[in-house]
Amino acid sequence: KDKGSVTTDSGSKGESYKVYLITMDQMDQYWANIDKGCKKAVDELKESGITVDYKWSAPDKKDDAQQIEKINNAVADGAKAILLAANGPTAVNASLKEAEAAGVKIVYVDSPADYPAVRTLTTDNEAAGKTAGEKLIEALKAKNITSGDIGIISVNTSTDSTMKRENGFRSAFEGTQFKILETQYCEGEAAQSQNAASNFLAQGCVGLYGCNEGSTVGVGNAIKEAGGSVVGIGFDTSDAILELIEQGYLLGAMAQNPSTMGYEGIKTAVKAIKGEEAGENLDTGVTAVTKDNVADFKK
Amino acid sequence: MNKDLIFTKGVKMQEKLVEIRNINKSFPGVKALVDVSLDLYKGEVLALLGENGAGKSTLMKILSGVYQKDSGSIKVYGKEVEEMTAKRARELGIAIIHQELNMCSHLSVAENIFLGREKLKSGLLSDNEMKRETEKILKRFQMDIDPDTIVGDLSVSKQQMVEIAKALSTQAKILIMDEPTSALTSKEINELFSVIKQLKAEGCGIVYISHRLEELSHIVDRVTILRDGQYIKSMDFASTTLPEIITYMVGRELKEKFPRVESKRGKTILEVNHLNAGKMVKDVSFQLREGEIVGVAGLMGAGRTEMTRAVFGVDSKDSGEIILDGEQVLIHKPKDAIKAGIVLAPEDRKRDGLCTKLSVKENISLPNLDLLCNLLGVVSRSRENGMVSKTIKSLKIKLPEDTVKAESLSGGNQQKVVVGKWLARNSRVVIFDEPTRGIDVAAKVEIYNIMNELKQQGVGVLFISSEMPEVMGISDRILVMCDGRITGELDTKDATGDIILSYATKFDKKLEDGNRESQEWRQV
Amino acid sequence: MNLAKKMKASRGMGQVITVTIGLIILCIVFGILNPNFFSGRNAGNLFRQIAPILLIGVGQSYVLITGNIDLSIGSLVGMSCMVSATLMTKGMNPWMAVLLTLFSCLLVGLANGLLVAKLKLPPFIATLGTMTIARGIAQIVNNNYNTDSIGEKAEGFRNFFYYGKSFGLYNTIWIALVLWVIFNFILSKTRTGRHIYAIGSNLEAAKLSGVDIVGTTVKAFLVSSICACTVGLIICATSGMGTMDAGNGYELYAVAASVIGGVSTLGGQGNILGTIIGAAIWGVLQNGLQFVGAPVAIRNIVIGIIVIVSVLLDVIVRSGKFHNKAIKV
Amino acid sequence: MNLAKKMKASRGMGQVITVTIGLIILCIVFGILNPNFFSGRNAGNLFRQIAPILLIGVGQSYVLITGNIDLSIGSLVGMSCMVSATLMTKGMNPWMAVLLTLFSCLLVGLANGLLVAKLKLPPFIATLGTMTIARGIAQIVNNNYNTDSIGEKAEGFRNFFYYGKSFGLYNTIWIALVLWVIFNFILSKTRTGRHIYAIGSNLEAAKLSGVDIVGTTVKAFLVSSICACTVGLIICATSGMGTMDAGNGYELYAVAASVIGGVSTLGGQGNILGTIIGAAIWGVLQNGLQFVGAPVAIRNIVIGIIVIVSVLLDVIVRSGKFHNKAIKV
Ligand SMILES: Nc1ncnc2c1ncn2[C@@H]1O[C@H](COP(=O)(O)OP(=O)(O)OP(=O)(O)O)[C@@H](O)[C@H]1O
Ligand SMILES: Nc1ncnc2c1ncn2[C@@H]1O[C@H](COP(=O)(O)OP(=O)(O)OP(=O)(O)O)[C@@H](O)[C@H]1O
Ligand SMILES: O[C@@H]1[C@H](O)[C@H](O)OC[C@H]1O
Ligand SMILES: [Mg+2]
Ligand SMILES: [Mg+2]
Repeated sequence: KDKGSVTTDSGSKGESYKVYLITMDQMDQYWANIDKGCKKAVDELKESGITVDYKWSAPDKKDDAQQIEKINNAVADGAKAILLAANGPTAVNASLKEAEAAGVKIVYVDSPADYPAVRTLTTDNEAAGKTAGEKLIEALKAKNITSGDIGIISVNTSTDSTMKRENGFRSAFEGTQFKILETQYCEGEAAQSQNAASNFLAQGCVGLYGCNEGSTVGVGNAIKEAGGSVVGIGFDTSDAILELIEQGYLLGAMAQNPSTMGYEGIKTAVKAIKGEEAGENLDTGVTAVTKDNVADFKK
Repeated sequence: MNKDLIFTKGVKMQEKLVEIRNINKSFPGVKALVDVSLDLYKGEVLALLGENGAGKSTLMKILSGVYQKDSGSIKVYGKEVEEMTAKRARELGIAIIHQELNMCSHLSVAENIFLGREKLKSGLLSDNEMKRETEKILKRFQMDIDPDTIVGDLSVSKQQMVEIAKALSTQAKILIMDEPTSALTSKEINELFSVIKQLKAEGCGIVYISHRLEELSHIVDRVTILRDGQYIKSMDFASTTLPEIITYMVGRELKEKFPRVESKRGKTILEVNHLNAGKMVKDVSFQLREGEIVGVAGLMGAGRTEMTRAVFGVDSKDSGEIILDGEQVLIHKPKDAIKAGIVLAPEDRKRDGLCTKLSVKENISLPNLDLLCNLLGVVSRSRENGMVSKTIKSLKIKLPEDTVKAESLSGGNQQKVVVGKWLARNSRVVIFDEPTRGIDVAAKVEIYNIMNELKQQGVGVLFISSEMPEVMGISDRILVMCDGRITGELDTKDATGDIILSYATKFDKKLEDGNRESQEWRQV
Repeated sequence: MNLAKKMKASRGMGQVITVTIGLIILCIVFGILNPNFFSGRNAGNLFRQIAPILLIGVGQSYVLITGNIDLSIGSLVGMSCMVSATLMTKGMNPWMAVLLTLFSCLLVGLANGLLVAKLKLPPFIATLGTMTIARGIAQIVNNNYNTDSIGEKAEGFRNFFYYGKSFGLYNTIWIALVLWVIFNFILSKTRTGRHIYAIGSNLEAAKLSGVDIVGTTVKAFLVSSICACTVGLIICATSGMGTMDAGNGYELYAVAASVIGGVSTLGGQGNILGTIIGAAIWGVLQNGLQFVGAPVAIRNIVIGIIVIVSVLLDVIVRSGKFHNKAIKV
Repeated sequence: MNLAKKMKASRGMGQVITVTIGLIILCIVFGILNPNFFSGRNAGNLFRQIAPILLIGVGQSYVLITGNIDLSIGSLVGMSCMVSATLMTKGMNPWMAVLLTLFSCLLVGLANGLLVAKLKLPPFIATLGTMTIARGIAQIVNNNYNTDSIGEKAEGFRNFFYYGKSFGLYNTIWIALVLWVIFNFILSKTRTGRHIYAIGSNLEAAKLSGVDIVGTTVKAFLVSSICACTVGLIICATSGMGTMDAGNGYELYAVAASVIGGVSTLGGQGNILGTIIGAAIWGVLQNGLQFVGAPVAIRNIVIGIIVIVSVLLDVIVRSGKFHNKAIKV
C-alpha cells in the first residue's frame, strides 16, 4: 500500500528482503537524493527477481535517542539490513550491537559510526572541508585580500560530518592572516543561518563558509543581499544553492554523491544478506561545484 | 395550580411580568427544583425565601437563561418563552445580580459596567462617554468610586456595589437580586433600598433573595417561599410575620434567633499588642479570654479583615506581638498560627475559603491532615471519613455525598464547609470573619450554637460581623474598629446600635467634606 | 503623579518600563564590547531580525490575553513558508500564492479558536494538536522535502517581504510596524479588543455580560495565525525556498516576548506595546552575543538568566517591596 | 453502577477510560496492518520506548496538578545526560556520577520551585528561563561538544538503565514502574499529595488552610526533576555518551502525555494513572506508524489528530451530551 515498501509476493520468485534506510533527519534534498538512489537500486533488483521491502525512516531532527529508537524499531520489524547515516560515531553503537545480534546487516551511508559494519559508503568530509577553505583563500587572494575575519555557519557540534568539514576548513587557514570567528551553529535551518551570516557581514567578515545545505543557502542569500566583495562557499547542491552559484553569489559548493551512496548501499545490503562479499569501503568522492561546472549539476 | 399564586391581596393586581409554572431541574445526584411556580408583578418587590440549597438561585438562573430548565414553562410579559438563554433574557429586559461576584477583575469599573454593550462612536470605543455614564450611575447610588479603578483593586463590598450598579445600568424591567446585601454594610444597604424604592416606583419588578430577614420590611411587598426545591407558599408581606415566614422556610418553628449561653470567663488566652500591618491595621491591641465571644463591629473597610489576616499570618506584620496563653508566639504564616492553636474561617469563601474543584471531604480534611496521617504522612481513610462525616452531620451540610466537588454546593452550604473545616481540631482561638454571610436563618442559629459550644469548651471566639443585631445578640464583649484602629470596646450589656455606630464612624468626619478617597488612603 | 497613575491604570505598563531599562543597559553593554554593534549597518540588520519575533509576539499576546495559549505558531510559520514556496515553485503567481497561504493559515487559526472556545478543549492540547498537524502539512505539501528555489519570478515577492527598503527602512520592518499599529488599535480602541481582555479576565462574567466567547476567541487566534503566516512568508522570501523546519520553537519565543513585555499567561493583562520591548530583548541578545563573540555554550545561560531577571524585577517592584520604601523616604 | 460512581468520583477517571479505549483501537489497527507490531520482540522494544515518556509525564503531571508548568523538563534530560556522561568520561565511578547528576538536577528543580512559589514568577517564564539555562549547562559542561564514549567501565551503568533485563523485562521499564508506584502512592495517599491538589485548586485557600505553599511547590518540581534526571540517565546509558541535544522538545511531550491522561493544565485535577495511557498513546503512535510504513510526513498529522480527538472525546462525554441520553433511555 505504502509507496516505500513493496509487499512480498511470496508465491513468485521467492527472494524478499526487508531493508531500512535510516538518516539523520528528513529535511535536506541531500537525503532525498540518497533515497532516490535506493529506490533506483530496488527497481533494478526487482527486475532481476529480487524483491526488496524498502523503507526510509528518519527522526524529525538530528537527535541520537530518536535515531536509536528508529534502529530498534527497524530490528523489531524484522529488517534484514539497515543503511545508516549515523549522527555521530558512538551514540548508536550499542543498539547496532543488538541489531547485529539479531542478524541485521549494517551498511553506512554518508556518515559512519565506530561500530564495524559490512561496508561504508561515504566521503572524506575533512578533506572536502579543507578543499573548501583553500578555494576560499584562493578567491580572496585573487581580490587582493589576505587578511580579515572569516565566519563559519554550521549545524551543531553533535553532527560528526559537519564537524569534520569545519575542522578541515579551519586547517586550511593555518598560517594565514585570516581570523576565524566563533562558529555559529544554526541547526541547518536556512533562515536562521542567514541571520547569523548577516550578522557576520555586519561585523565586516570577508569570507563565509556553510557546512551543509541549509547553512550554505543562508550564506549565499546573505551575500547576495549585501552585494560587494565577500566570498562564500559551502556544501551540497540543492536547487537553491546551484542558483546562487550560477548568479555568482556563492563561489562554490562541495558536492557529494548521495544517490550513489543510496544505490550502492542497497546493492551492498542485498549482497550481505545473501552472504556474498560486500566489497571495499567506498569514497563516493567530492566535486567542487563552481560557476564553471554548475550546469552539469542542474536537473 | 396553587391558590396563593392567584389570590394575593394587598398589591394592586397589576400587569404580570413573569409567570413561572411547574419548573423542574435536576443536577447529577440532586433534584434542585420540583414543580416550582412563581409570579412577579409590575412595580413590586418579591422576596424569594428559603433555606440554603432550597433552589432559589437555581430558579433565578433559569429565569435569566444561565441554566436551562428540564421542564415547565416561563412566560414573560404574558408571552411564553420556549428557550431562555442569557441573550434572550437580556433582550427581554431581565437583569440579574448573582450571588457570587462575577466581575472581570482586570478591567476598570466603567469597563465592567458596560461590558457586552459598549458605547461606540463611529465604530470605536467611546471610553469617555462610558466613564461619564458610569459616574452618573455611581452618583445615583452615592458611590464614590473612580470609574477608572481596576475592579480587582476594590474591596469585596465595593465590587458588590459595582455589580449592583451594572445591573441597574441596563434599565431592566425585571431585576433579580440574589443576596445583594450579603457583602454590604448598613450604609450601602440603605442606599440600595432607596434605589429599589425608586425602581419600584418606575414600574420595575424585583425578585429579592436574602437571608437577612430583618431587612425585608423596608422594601418587600410579597414573599414566595421554597423548601427543598419545592414551592411552599406565597404571601403578602404585610399579612404575615417573620416567625411565620421562618416556620414555612424551615418546616418547623425556630425558637430563638440569638441563642445565648452563659459560661464563666476564664483567664486571658489571646493578647494582641500594638499590632501594625500594612495600611489598614494600626496599633491594634485587644485581649480575648477563655470562654467568651468577642464581636468585632465596624463599617466597610474598617480593617477588620486585614486585622484577622495579620493575626493569622496571611499578611505580614510590621510590628506588634501576639501572646497566646501567656507566651509570645511568632506567626509568619497560617501554618504557624494553626500549630499554635489559632484558626481563621475567612470571609470570602470563593477566594480564600474553598478549593472549589476538590471534594467537600478533601476541603474539610485539608487543614487537619496533620491529625489524620501517620508519621510517614500517609492519610488514614477511616479517620478521615470519620472526621468528615461528623462535621457534615453536626453542621447539617446538605449534599448528596461527601465526594462531590465543593463548587456544586449551594452558597450557604459552601459557607458551612468553610466554617466546618476548622471545627475538627482543638484550637484555642477561633476567628470567624463574617461566618453567617449568605446563610439561612436556621443555619445561622447552628453557627451561633457552634460558637457557643466553643465558648463553653473554654475556647476564645473572635466574631467579625457587619450585622449589628447578631454582633449584639451573640457576643459577650464588642470591639469596634474604624480606619484600622480599635475605636471602642464595650460590654454587650452596655451596647446600643447608636454607641457602636458612633465608634465606628469616629474618624469619619472627613466624609462630610466629601473627601472619601483621601479617607481611605489618608495614612499615606 | 498623574502620569504614574495613568501608567498604573494602563494594563501592565509597570513591567514595560522596567524591561525597557533592561534593554537599554543590554545595548550599552554590547556597544561597549563591540562598537560595530552600534553601526548603521547593524541597526537595519538588527531591526529586521527583531521584526519576525515582534510579529509572532503580537499574535501570541492576543491569544494569551484571552487566557489561552497558541502553541501552533511555530508550525504555522513553517506551514506558511512551505505552502507559499511550493505553490511558487509549481509556477503560481507569487501574490496568488500569498493569498492562498494566508487562507490556509486562517483555516488553522479558525480551527484553533473553535476547538478551544466551541469544543472547550484545553488550549494547550488543542494547539499542541494543531501544532503537530500544521508541521505535518508543512512536510507533506512538498512530499517531505524542502522546496527548490522559488526562482526569478518571485524576486518582487522576496523584495516586498525581505530584501527591499521603503523610506530608508527594510520592508520587513515596515510590515511588522504596520501590522503592529493595526493590531494595537484593535486591541485598545475597539469592542473586539475590550472583549478579548474581558474573556481573559473572567470568562464566566464575560459570558453573562453577553460577550460572544466563541467569536472573540476565534478572532484572537486568527490574529495569531495572520502574524505567523506573515513570518512564514518573510522566511520564505529570506531564503528563497521553502524550509519544512522553519519556525521551529517560535511558539515559545513568542510567549517569551509577550511575557517579558508584561502580558500575563493567565489572561486579561498586558498590551502589545510591551511586546515590542520583549521582542527587542530577544533579538538584541541573539545579535549582540554573536557580536561580542560569546561562545555558543554560554549564550543560552545568559539568555535564560535575562529572561528570569527581567520578569523578576517587575515582580519585585510590583510586590511593593520597593514601593513601600519609596513612600517612606 | 457503584464502579461507575467510583470512577466518576476519582479525579479525571472519565478521560482515562475514553483514552484507554482509543489506545486499544490504535494497537489493533497497527497489529492488523503489520503483524510484526504484536511480536514479542516489539513488545519489549515498545514498552522500553514508552518508559521515558511515562517518566517525564509523571513529573509534568505533578507540576501541572499544582497549577504550574515545567518547561525545563526537556533541558534537564539533556543536562542529566551530559553531566553524567562528562563525569564518567573524566573517569568518575558511574554510580558516583549518577549521584552528582541527580544532585545537580535537584538544584534546578529547587530553583524552579523557589522562583515560582517564593519569588512568584509566572511558571511559564521561570521554567522557560531555567529551560534555557539547563540547556546551556548541558552545552557548557563538556565545552559545547557531545562527550566521547563513556567506556567499558560504565557497562554496569548502561545495563542497569537500559540494556539489562530483570524478571524478563527491560530494566528501563522496571525503573519507570517503580518510580510510578512511588509517586502514585505519594500523590494519592499522603499529605503532600493532598497539598499538591489543594494548591493547584486554590492557592489562597490552601495557604489559609495552613498548607506550606513554597514547600509543596518545591516538592512537585523536585519530583519533576527526578523524573527528568532519570530519563537523562537512561538516554546516556542508551547511547553510551552524552548528547547535548537530548530531551529536546520533551517538555511538550510530557504535557501531552499528562493531559491526554486527564490532567488539567489549570491545576487541581487528574492523576498519574492516566499518564500511563497518555505516554502509551504517544509511544505506540511513534512505533506503530513506523511499523506500518507511514511516510514521515503524515505521521505528524496523524499524531496531531489523535491528540485532539482523544481529549475531545472526553470533553464530549463529560459535557453530558451522551450522559443525558443515557439517562433518558
Ligand atoms: N451547578 C450545580 N451542580 C450541581 N448541583 C447544583 C449546582 N447548582 C446548584 N446545585 C444544587 O442545587 C440545589 C439548589 O441550589 P441553589 O444554589 O439554587 O440553592 P439556594 O436556594 O440558592 O441556596 P443558598 O441560599 O445557599 O444560596 C442544591 O442542592 C445545590 O447543591
Ligand atoms: N485588594 C485590595 N486592594 C486595595 N485596597 C483594598 C484591597 N482589599 C481591601 N482594600 C481596602 O482595605 C480596607 C480594609 O478592608 P477590609 O476588608 O479589611 O475591611 P473590613 O473591615 O473587613 O470590611 P469588610 O466588611 O468590607 O470586609 C478597605 O478600605 C478596602 O477598600
Ligand atoms: O552530508 C550531510 C549533508 O550535508 C546534510 O545536509 O547535512 C548532514 C551531512 O551529514
Ligand atoms: Mg443561592
Ligand atoms: Mg471584612
